[in-house]
Amino acid sequence: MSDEKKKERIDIHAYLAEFDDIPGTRVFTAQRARKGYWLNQFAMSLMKEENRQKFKEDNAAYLENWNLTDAAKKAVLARDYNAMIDEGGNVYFLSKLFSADGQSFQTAAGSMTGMTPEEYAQMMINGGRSPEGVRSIKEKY
Amino acid sequence: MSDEKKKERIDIHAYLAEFDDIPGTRVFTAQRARKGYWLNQFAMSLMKEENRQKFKEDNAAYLENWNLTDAAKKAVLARDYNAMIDEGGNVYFLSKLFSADGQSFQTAAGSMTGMTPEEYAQMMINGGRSPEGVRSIKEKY
Amino acid sequence: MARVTTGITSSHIPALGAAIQTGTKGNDYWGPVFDGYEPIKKWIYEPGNMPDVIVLVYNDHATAFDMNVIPTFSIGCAESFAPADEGWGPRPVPDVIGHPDLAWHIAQSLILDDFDMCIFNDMKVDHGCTVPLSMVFGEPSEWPCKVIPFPVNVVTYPPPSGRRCFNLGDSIKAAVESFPEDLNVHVWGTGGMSHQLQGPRAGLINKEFDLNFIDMLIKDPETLSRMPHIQYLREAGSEGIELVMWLIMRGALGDKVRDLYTFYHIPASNTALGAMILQPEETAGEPLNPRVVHSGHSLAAAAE
Amino acid sequence: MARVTTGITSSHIPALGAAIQTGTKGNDYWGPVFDGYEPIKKWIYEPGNMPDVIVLVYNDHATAFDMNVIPTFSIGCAESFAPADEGWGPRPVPDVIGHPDLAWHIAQSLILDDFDMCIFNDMKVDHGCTVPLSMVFGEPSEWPCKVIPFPVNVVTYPPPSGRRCFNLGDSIKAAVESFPEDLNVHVWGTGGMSHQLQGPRAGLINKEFDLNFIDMLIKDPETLSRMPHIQYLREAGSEGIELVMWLIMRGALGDKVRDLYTFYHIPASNTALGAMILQPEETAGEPLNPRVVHSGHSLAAAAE
Ligand SMILES: [Fe+3]
Ligand SMILES: [Fe+3]
Repeated sequence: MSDEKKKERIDIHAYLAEFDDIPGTRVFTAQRARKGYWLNQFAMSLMKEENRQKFKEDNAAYLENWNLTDAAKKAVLARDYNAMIDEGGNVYFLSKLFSADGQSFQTAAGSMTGMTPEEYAQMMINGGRSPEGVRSIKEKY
Repeated sequence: MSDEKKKERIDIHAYLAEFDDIPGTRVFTAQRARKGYWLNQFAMSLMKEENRQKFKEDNAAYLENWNLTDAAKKAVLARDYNAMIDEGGNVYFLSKLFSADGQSFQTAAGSMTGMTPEEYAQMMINGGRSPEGVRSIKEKY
Repeated sequence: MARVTTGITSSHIPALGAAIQTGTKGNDYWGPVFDGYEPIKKWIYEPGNMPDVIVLVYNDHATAFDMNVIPTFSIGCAESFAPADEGWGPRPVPDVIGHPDLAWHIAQSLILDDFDMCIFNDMKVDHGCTVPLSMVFGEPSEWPCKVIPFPVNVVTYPPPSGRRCFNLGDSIKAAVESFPEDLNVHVWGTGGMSHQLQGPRAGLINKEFDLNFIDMLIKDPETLSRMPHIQYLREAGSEGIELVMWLIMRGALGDKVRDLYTFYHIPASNTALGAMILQPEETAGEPLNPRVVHSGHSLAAAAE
Repeated sequence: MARVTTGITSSHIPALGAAIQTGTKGNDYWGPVFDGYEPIKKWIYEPGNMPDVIVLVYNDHATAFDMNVIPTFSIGCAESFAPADEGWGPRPVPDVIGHPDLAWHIAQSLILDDFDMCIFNDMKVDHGCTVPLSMVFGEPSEWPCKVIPFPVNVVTYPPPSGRRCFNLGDSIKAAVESFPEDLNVHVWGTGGMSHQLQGPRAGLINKEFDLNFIDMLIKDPETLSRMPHIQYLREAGSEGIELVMWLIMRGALGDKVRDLYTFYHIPASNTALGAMILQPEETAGEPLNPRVVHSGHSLAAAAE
């Protein structure tokens, strides 16, 4: 039909599959967004001071208002950000949680690496994590 | 630069100017949308039963909650839909008002033509208003 | 593999919903309209014709979206969508049940195809979405298939061009065909035909324009898609612009189609009403008999 | 006639806002970062350089938009936009004052140019929008110019391609040039550079990638715009994808640009930070002196 229609299309399955090839990284695809829907909406609720107060008073009770899986609840209570991301959380949504906790992006990000906050901060000062060897699981480069 | 960038662009001023050449018609452009912002938001508020009740109890008092021009207020109170559209109202927004009044789209549309409801209904049954002569002010066709 | 097997067009006039609700759909005024949809209803309940999913293209009539959010192309990716209260209480029809797997797949595919989609997960649907369902499916206690609501802005100017809509349809087709599950997918284009709901020119109907639009939609959508907005406005009335949404449906059917059924009626309330069944030629079924039905004043004028 | 006179890129790291708020911007850690912005601040307050309006391209970080509405390209057309509460109270900065005339003009023009915009009229702005303003303008009681917020989805996949962003920039340029008023318009592209905020790979920084990106952005954005998402993800970390927004800025400057100033610093919190002033070659001013500044570990490594 039209010229525009003859455009080469990206194969969406290949496009999405490549994302699983990056070490230590979960790309926020539809699949993850759907899984993490309520976890992320819970986190968004912490943008209101009154909700933050309620949450601080009783984390577990507050979480009952949201349609969370047990794994998601457990992850939130333990502030286990890797586990939250496994449950479909996204770091920008979850930032409302660590911000409500008075934590910085650096502390939260560092907590996912298995390093202490000091070790992580020092790694950053030293130039950050090198991409060498962590670009691709399959291609190992 | 790229092929896509060489595309012929529509002249937006000419595009918008043509809309003023249609008899008895106000096209809902940005200019109208901005002018009618609060009038249209007022109408949207009538999608809630509790707001409809408040509005029915006292039209004028309810309108005080919205940042309306005097002309817009007067038009709403008089249910003068042409005047509301002149104030930037759009018929789909305003439909919340005539629906809350229990009026149909036909009665509301007909009320803008200067015909009685019966005359308007009969014109529609007879095949509607002919486009002949009302396509263009300038070209008179 | 999923396939777009069928395109349906339908007006989505709120008065049709009111006629069902008030039990007046058999009277002299509404009878011919509902009669004209009867063959579509019969056809869709025949074996093999019921879709698994409908991508239902419609415009939100200042319902889910107000002046604060005006998205050009939206797609509903939620599990379900409740009927909205448009000022007279919600239409008493079942919730629309979505198909999140396919909806997200289409959303992702369209973005990769350079359509700047707006994804919604919490959205009510208005008469634009539910009236066509009522007209085609009648009054079941739940809709017989899944529905992906696909709202298009045709209220605040500029709406997308006919060309953009037509190309979007082609990308929807490609997206559906890359979905691994074996699904019968319909694309419905709703709204139209000629009508104007506002101002001294309200009540405009243009039968010649409408019949030519139907003809071109079948035979030469490529040319039809290049019609500028001003021509819709002049010829088909200010709300006739809704017809650009039919081009999304048409774009999803590929080059050549067979028209199984065409119904055209003047007037339904303020509007000239059109309803069609189209199928891609390669996989098209038999046309209905009669293949073309005119009624109301459109019939009277034809008989002149 | 309005003109896009300047493109500015800037990271929009929330920790920069925190450093201002806590009065630590002069310390050993943050001092070099704020020093690197000093020439930009000085430049922009010089006669003739202050924009009338900034089209500020950024991503909303799950602030104005949650999982219920995910718009690919948005434009804020309101009179003003308040800073959002992102979990620690709103940033104590002035409201962003919009330019509805130009914003609606751009919105309308982009839709005519086949960009499927989502128009917002009631929207709060997050650090993505306000941190660059603080870095460039300091701490005035009100911002010295109007700002049109232009949020781009880079959170939920797929974001728009680099190519789509680059072409959008070109259409923004054309839209600005068809606005009759005589305005000095900036387009700012914010976010980046390499960083990853999640998972065991958090903390990734790729200096080679970033410096090459800067180089290509100046000299060959056409080729740069064809880089697929996966390459951003592998090379620049999962949040490095924000860099596609720099291509919108670049597309708005035309074929050839002069780089007036480039600042690159490692690290600011988790991130490699880049800030540039670019101008279309035909109307470019003099480069600053020094024209390129590296600091933090990026400097140390360069000295090796
Ligand atoms: Fe409609
Ligand atoms: Fe960011």
